[in-house]
Amino acid sequence: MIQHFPVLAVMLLFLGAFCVEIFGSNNAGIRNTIAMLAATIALVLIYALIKPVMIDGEIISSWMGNWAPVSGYAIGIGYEVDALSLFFALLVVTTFWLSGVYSMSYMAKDHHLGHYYTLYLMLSGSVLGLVMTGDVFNMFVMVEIMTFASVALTAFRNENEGTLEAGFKYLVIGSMGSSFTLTGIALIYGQCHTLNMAQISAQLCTGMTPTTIMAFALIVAGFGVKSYIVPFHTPAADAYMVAPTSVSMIFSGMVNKAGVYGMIRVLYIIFRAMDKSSVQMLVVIFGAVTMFIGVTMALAQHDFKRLLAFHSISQIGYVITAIGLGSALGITGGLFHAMNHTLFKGLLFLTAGAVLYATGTTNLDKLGGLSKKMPKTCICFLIGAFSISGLPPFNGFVSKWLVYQATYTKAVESGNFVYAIVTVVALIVSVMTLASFIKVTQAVFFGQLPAELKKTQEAPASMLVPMYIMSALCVLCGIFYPIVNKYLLHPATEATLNVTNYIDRMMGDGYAAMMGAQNIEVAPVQFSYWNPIVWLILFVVIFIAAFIVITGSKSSRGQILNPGVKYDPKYATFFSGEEELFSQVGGSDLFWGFKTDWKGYYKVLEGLHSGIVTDYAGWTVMATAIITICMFIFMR
Amino acid sequence: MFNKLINDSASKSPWLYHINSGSCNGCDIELVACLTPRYDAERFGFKLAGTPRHADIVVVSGPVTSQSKERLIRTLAQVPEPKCVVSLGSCPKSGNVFKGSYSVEAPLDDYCHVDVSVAGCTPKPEAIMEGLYKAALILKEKREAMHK
Amino acid sequence: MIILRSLFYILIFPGALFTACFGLFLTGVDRKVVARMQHRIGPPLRQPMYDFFKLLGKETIIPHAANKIAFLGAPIIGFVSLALIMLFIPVGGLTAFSGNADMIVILYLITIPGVALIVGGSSSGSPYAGIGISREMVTMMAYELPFVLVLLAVARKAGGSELAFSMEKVAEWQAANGNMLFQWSMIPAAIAMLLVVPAEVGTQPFDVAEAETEICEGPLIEYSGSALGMFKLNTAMKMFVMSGLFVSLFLGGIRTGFAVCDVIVFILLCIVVTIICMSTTHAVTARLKIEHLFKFYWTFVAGMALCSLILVWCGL
Amino acid sequence: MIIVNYIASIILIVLGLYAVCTKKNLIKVVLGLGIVDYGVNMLIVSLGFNDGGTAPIYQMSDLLNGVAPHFFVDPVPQALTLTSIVIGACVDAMALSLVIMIYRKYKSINADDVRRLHG
Repeated sequence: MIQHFPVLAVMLLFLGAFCVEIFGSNNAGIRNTIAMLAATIALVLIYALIKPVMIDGEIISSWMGNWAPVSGYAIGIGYEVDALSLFFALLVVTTFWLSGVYSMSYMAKDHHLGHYYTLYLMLSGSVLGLVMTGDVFNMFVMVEIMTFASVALTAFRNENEGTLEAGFKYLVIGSMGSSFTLTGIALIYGQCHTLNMAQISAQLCTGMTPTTIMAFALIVAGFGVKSYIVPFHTPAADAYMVAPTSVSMIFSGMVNKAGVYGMIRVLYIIFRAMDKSSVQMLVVIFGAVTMFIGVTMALAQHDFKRLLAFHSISQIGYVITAIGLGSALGITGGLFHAMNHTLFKGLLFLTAGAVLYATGTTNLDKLGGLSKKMPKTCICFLIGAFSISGLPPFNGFVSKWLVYQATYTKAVESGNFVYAIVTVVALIVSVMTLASFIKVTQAVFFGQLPAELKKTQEAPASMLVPMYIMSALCVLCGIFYPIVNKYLLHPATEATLNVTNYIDRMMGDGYAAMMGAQNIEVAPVQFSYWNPIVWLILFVVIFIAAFIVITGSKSSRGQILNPGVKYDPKYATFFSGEEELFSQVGGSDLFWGFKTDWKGYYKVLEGLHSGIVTDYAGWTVMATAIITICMFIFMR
Repeated sequence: MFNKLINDSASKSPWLYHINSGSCNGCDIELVACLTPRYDAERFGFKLAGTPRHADIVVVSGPVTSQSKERLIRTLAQVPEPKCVVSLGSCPKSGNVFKGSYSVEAPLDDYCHVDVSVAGCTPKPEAIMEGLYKAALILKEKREAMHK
Repeated sequence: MIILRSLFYILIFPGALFTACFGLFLTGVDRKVVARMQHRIGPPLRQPMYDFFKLLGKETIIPHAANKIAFLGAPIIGFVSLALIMLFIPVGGLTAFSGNADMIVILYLITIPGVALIVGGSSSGSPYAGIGISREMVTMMAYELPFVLVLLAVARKAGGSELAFSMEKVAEWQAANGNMLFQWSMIPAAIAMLLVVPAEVGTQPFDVAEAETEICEGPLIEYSGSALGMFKLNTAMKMFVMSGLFVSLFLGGIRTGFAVCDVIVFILLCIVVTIICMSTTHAVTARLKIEHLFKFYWTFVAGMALCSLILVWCGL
Repeated sequence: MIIVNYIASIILIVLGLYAVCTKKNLIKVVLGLGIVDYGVNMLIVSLGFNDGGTAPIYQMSDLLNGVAPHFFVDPVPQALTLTSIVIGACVDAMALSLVIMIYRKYKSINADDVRRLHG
């Protein structure tokens, strides 16, 4: 029974998509019920797989229509869920379920919601299918459905500024990526005469031919487009900005994780290219460049969601860097960071959505002082911001710590100075991330409240609940990381490095050994920097400090300021004796000291992000060419 | 014991906030002279604070012009308790040579409680130091009165 | 038992109480030395203690534009993280907690007081604080690059071919091979670190964020009473933590054989480092502009640290 | 002669990419995407082609008697191509509809004018 769960979950979501369109296009109640029912059942089905896959270490597989392999040839489409697939599947179902709950009230004011939920379920189903399938062509189909649904959702609020443009750019770059993937798949089929990942992997044990190298490079480039590494990142920034926020959350939580999953699957399992140090270097350099350019662009943004979009790109850079290292530590760190990115970036997008919902704008220059009006959103935002900046004890700290540890270990082991530089870049990027979130904090939640936002209300409960869940997960993953490591990360890391089990499960026992694939023992990653007792005592210290601050002296505060009421000047902000004026410092100007020193760099970068679709297409082609040439040089 | 420690320190680290309410700058210069190596007010713990929120002693110089009056009152209100107000020079006390002008609203006593007045045009740094020291002792008394 | 011992570590010896008391004392030393350099008598050594207790006795005003939780919570968070950092720094060969890669933990914990200052200042709703936090953040970005490079250089030197990202390994290496400072390839890193320390603490030439004469103490503008007292205590503790970090990174090789003597030597070295890198620069320089500060750290200081890192990587 | 197919498909792909990267007219960009798709489809369908092979259709009796034609064209790529064509058509339709709406909103289909999101 349990082997049908993955297929059932995917089918159910697609079925739900059609049912929403047929039955629910006019009736909001039926529509929401169908959508949430499908999402919830998929969630339960995937969570039911945790015990057999993650804890017992099984690999669940099923063949569509029972077309099992005959005499070593896989013909049917197989679904294969190992720990790596399930890890990403869990992220996917959690994200889309929370996003579904959030969109109930967030999207309530929009029209044509039947289409929205259809596309939402299609997107969810395709990403879920992508991470669980064992067939490369099926993977391509899912990627295409994903791109298609993403584009439609990006342009969903098509009366808004820039949505159509963003959708079009996304479509052009995305379908170029898909075409590269498809060409790669065609070439690999020409060489191996199979589409099953396990069988391809087993057959490629004997070595790579120029055809397979070409295929490898093209598929890597294709998934690079889907995970938005620089220079494929440009449509992502636009799409995340203009899409409805519940969709932006899906994009950053699922769609680019699908790209990351594809990268891991291709690099480690299908082609097993990560034992070559030159390939590792290529991936790591792409990752490092991605994180640096992402974060520096984010520092220059004036829009809340566009800033978050560039941070998404930057954080994916961390993930790519970590998985490019090829060590167990690196993979664990990369997977953990991917998971944390889903949590905290989802949370941040949700708070951005709440701000947009409450005030109608995400322009940083027009917002301010919302912490008085939306205190719950503010707390959630701060948790998300501290997590993404990697401050202890939040989850971002643990995963970033693993990434630094992994890069520096790699540097010491290989004696290669480049990896040491990558460590430095990763640390500096972390500080810059903090800086840009300080900017958002100051510009949106603290600072002064503009007169036109005086009537702002807190977001409704159905928007707050997903935020609370995400915040709780951020804190819990940071504190109880050994549990996360034991039950999620370690099995996934093992699955990434142990190809044999994957092949044997699909093709029959002994197939992998026949083809010459070998297993690697993976030691569990040790976390040893933090003594758990410290936590208990920490509360004592906090208590003492709070005691000093609160009881040390009499504290007093004035009335909350109401318009038109005369207030006590004692509690007014100090303006050198002047009356309280609204001379706000705009969020975009917060780092002018930094920007004047980087004038040249920003000039170049803003020239490159020209917004012209053909330029972006040109870089996509160029980067693909670079990857292909490098692969031919390295793998020859 | 804790309370006694706080009461004792109240007079030992008075931070000054200086408000110029239309002074001719003579008193201001003399106040700054107190901080120079020759007089060194820092040996008693005096320090110039940048904002009224940090201040214990507010030093007001100048004849309280009508432009500065409101701002002066507002700033004085923003100083946390316990606090002292010191009027520096003859101007805030009486209006000095500016008395009778349409734009001068001295004396300062009309708007707030002045604890110490240092007279002179301008007072010598020694006199300023003594006035400030007296103000510091008043601070301690106020603190003790607050927490009996 | 282990809980009691951890409690002692966190609350008393290298942790909160010791760091707080000694930090205040170090601030007093700094003020006294600056005063003597300017031919003044200067305040007594216990002056910062008076300041702190006086602030506890003052009224805490929370402006109506401020967010109360963030406004009062920020100094507490800063205090806690500073008390924790001291547990990872070997005080005369004694480390309360250690583990691999605790240098990264220190690096992160050290940024938290700055973040607390920023969040607190930001939540007070004053535009002066807005300018102050922007400067504080740029300062943070400025010194972080050389700081990371210095830590990598030290870790590489102490670890050799194996991974040593921990302060304990650095202490062990120095106990065996002598002070890190006396390795000629480490001298540029030491100079870079000496310049990082005052920026981190925020003393005179690098106190752009709290420039009291131009932007009214920046992030601290709306603070008063005990919350301000906590921030002043945090600055004092930061002074001790940073000088202690310098001592344990570069001068950790002096061992007398007795634990108590080691601790005393550590404290004396901390005072020396404070005088060299904070009091002297304070007395002889004027405040920088923020863009000059950033340029200075990313070119000169980071260049020194990188130079050292490359030398170490080449096996020198 | 199958090599001609390969060369032709590669030429089609390169031509398509060239169109996407250099043509400023958005319709031409969409056409370029279409040409890339056709090139890839041609590549896939050529992969399954065997010179002189028969259609992969045979009866159970042929199999049992052992007289099945064992030299036939690979049917899998044809299935792949069909799927891919369908997807390609959907993408083109979507892209063209977006171009129509962009024209309504921006009054232009020149890529240089459609750049409100940049930097």
